[in-house]
Amino acid sequence: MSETDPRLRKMFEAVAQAVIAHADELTELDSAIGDGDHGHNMTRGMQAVLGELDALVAKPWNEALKAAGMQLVMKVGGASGPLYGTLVMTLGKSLDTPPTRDGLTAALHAAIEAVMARGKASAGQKTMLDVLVPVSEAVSAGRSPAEVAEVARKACAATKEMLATKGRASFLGERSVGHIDPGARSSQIMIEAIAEQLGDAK
Amino acid sequence: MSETDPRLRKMFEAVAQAVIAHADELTELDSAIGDGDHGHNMTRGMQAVLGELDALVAKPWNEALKAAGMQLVMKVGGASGPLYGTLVMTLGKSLDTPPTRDGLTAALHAAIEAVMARGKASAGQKTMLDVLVPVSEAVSAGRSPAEVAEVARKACAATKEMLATKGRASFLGERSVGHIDPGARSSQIMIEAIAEQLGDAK
Amino acid sequence: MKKLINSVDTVLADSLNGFCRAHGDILVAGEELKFVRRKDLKAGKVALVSGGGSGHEPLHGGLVGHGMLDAACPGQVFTSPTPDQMLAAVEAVDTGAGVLFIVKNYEGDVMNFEMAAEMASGEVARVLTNDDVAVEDSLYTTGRRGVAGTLVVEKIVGAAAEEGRDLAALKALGDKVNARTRSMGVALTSCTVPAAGKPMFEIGEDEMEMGVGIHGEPGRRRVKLASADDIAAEMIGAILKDLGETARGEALLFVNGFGATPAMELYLMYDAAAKKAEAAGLSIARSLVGSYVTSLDMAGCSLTVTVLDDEMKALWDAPVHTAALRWGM
Amino acid sequence: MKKLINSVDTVLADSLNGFCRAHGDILVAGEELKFVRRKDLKAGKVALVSGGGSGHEPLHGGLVGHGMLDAACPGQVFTSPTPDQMLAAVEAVDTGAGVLFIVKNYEGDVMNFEMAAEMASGEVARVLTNDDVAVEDSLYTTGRRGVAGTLVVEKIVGAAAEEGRDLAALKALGDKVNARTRSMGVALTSCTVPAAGKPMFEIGEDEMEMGVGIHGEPGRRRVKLASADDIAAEMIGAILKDLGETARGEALLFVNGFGATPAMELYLMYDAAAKKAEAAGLSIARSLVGSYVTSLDMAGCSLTVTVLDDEMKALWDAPVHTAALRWGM
Ligand SMILES: Nc1ncnc2c1ncn2[C@@H]1O[C@H](COP(=O)(O)OP(=O)(O)O)[C@@H](O)[C@H]1O
Ligand SMILES: Nc1ncnc2c1ncn2[C@@H]1O[C@H](COP(=O)(O)OP(=O)(O)O)[C@@H](O)[C@H]1O
Ligand SMILES: [Mg+2]
Ligand SMILES: [Mg+2]
Ligand SMILES: [Mg+2]
Ligand SMILES: [Mg+2]
Repeated sequence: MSETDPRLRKMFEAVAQAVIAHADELTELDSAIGDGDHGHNMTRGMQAVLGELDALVAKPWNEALKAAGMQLVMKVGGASGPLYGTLVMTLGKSLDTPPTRDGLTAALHAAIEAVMARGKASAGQKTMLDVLVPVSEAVSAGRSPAEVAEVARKACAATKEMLATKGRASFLGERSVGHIDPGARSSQIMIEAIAEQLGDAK
Repeated sequence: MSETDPRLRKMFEAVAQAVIAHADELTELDSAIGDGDHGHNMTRGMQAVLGELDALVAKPWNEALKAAGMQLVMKVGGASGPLYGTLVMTLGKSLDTPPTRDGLTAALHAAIEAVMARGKASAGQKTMLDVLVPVSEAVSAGRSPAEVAEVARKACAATKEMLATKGRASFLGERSVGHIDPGARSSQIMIEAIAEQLGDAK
Repeated sequence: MKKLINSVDTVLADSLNGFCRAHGDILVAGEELKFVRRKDLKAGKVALVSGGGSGHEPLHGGLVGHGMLDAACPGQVFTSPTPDQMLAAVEAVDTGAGVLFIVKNYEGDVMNFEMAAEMASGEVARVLTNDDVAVEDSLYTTGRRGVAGTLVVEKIVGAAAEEGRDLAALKALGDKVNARTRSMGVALTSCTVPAAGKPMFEIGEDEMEMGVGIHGEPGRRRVKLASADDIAAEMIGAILKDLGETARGEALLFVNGFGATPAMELYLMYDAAAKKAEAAGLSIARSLVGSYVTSLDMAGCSLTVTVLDDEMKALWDAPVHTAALRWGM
Repeated sequence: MKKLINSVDTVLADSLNGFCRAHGDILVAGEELKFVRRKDLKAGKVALVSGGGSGHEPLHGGLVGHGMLDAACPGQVFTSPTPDQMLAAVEAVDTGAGVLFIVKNYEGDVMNFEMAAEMASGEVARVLTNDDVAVEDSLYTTGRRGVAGTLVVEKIVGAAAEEGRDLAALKALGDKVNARTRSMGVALTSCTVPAAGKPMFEIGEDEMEMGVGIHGEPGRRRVKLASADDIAAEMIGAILKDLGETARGEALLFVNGFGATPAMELYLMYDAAAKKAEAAGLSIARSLVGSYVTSLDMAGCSLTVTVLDDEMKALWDAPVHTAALRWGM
């Protein structure tokens, strides 16, 4: 199979490997304020993407992302499956191909809107959105990949002191405070992997 | 209520209190090679006897023993209930009143025969009989209360190295070796209490 | 971790295979174990489909059969099933009268069932269960969890579906049963997800977690172990308070074990809970005691009260034949 | 000790009260909770009475009702009931056709039931169950224990009693079912008797006890924790070896949880065990999976195989309505 863009394979591999490498940490975080499956869920999804990698990278960027998003929906399960699936599918639907910086900004915006609609949530509720929203803003503002990664790192750390009002952690009330949100951390890990790829590509 | 013989109350009290004082040890022994209830079973029976004490000691020796034996049958449960109940009831049935040394010898013999028949067991199988049988022989041989108590002590200790072929401990096969039999120990405790009473009475 | 398993990767498949094998008279497994469905479907009947993370057995697979569910989709342990599972189940059991999803209120379950409903071609409605009073029901949060009360919804709606009621009527009935049902749980120990290999939380010998859900998540409060009577008083108190004016007349009292608590303790809790509920003026007309909505090997239990009316009582009594609940046939 | 109780002294009474309260439609408690009996007796039917130490719930009280027992006598935890309990039960349920005692082979149970039989005025016969192959059956020992197979005996004999068979015929049938039934158990943890307050034995995180009974007594061997497949292979192997020539044709496979093992693991064990039994040539015609003959809060399970004939199969299928087993009505 021919590859439409060699960067695509590298990107998918980098993201999947980063998530899988941090699976135990994600599960640990989810055990503290959730049900302890986030690492397993994400690993299942990333392995599905890796398993289909040859077929995915034969597609153009937007089709590849749509297909990868559908893989996440069908394999991850839990709350993060529909959310990350929706994120990636919408990215695919909205992205021009080959991607441009402006196109990416708009697509990211659309994708995060879709995640908010799917999960009926917004930033400030101690979820992945607390990383995704500032990241999207940083991208809109024209920040460099390294700067965006730094924004994600800070945003993730900031979820620690937040009170959860969405997701399983919300069932804990006050007891949710003092722990980093697992979905915020998985988002940050993915952003960081992407930023590194983009940085290298520069 | 008038008491037919003041020794009767003392005897019942001494035996019951001795057993109750050793309940934890009996349960401990039964946990190792049985089901961990011997101390509770015996305590339940002894408390029933103490609860009926005024009525019991108003009867002559033989009737009192028969009634106490029935209390044990109806309150102890497990294997030890029917066995000790049979022992004491048969003692009552066989004893002349007031008791004589010869009468006691014969009654003890009859009572132990009844226990063997009820439990289809004999000495050498790691049960209470390994204390009761040598005690009966020592009584027949005219030994003093202190000597009989010493026989009981040794006989009880000797059950440690025996292989159980009766009672729950037999389910353990070789693993029953190395532990004192709980029923042997409760028998010894009762014999010792009786011997002390008889010694004091001398 | 001490479990009777072959390997952590095959727990779910091995267990589902055993389940379908043991109940092959009434159940069949869907392709790739995406769902479990009734062997005999009834044409023209609205199909009831539920599902959720595994680890709550016998819920939901054990509630598939005549008088209850048509299919159940088992997710990974404590993880919502994925939309392809629900789609495959709908495909297999929809005989044309539409499908009612019965979904426990967790964002994962809600979103996955929602995506399946969006993708399904036939008519689909949904009942969302949220009986857990341990979670404050606020406009600003996810709302209450669906826990053991889900079984009551499935039983009563299942009986009505068997009678031939239509999709809208069944949805309305499900919503009504849910509105009259409240639960609360207490855990004495944590549970161990096979893939994690260790308990989800540490807890002292003299402590308990009050207000737990069914996913090994911590409860609302960590408190000292109390007597059964005191635990029942707190839980029944919270349930009745939340039911408010609804809490009158006849009720179903359901004592549900979390997996590692034996019948002896569950019946003891039933005694304590029934006394409290009756002292508060309810008349316990129906009861259910057993481990039906579990949390793997967690020790503890939940109490569920459903305030009955005559219709609900008759539907509860209607014949049912599933792996876990069976009467009248 | 973490249990849902009020105090160690009231565990049994509190639990029995809850049990009788929850199943008041079919059961009544005898005076001083000496026994639990069917609400509706059937004149002219031989009465079936069983009992034993408590801590094995739902055995035996949960097996009282139409098609099974007429009464059950609960002893203290793991302690045989006393003869006055059996006498009171016989008094309450003997309608003139005689009484069949179903007794698990433990010296305590045997002797207490024996004394009751000697004291009873009516006709009494006895079936002794001894299905546990973990114990060597030798002329020089107490013989094998009666464990989970007792449920199978009670179900099949109970159905025959309902048909109106006489005492001698029922005793013969019970002996036959027992002779065609074998069990073996494995424990992953110990259990805690409430009055003792601590586990009966210590066991490592990577160990199990092979060949345990249902009283928290140690098994025959302490071994390393093995896979479900290997455990099932050892247990089914021992059972089939002991059944010898009898092990052919159709069989009932019963996977019984000891109290703290959830359905997920029991079904997984069922899968493993059924495969082994079928590979050995048996055809699994009936199955039962659940915690029916427990050992308080012990984790682990037993496997029971009963080789069926047509009569036994029909009696197994006959209607039953008890707290724990119910079908056909
Ligand atoms: N409504 C929501 N909107 C956005 N993110 C959410 C929402 N609900 C949950 N999440 C995210 O999903 C993460 C949990 O994912 P995961 O553990 O895989 O699913 P589950 O909670 O179903 O077990 C949370 O840490 C949070 O970041
Ligand atoms: N057949 C028997 N003959 C004599 N003594 C026996 C017999 N079976 C058991 N015992 C005695 O009973 C003791 C156990 O009593 P207990 O623990 O109260 O009853 P159970 O074994 O029913 O739990 C044993 O230690 C043993 O000494
Ligand atoms: Mg999670
Ligand atoms: Mg004992
Ligand atoms: Mg989850
Ligand atoms: Mg005992």
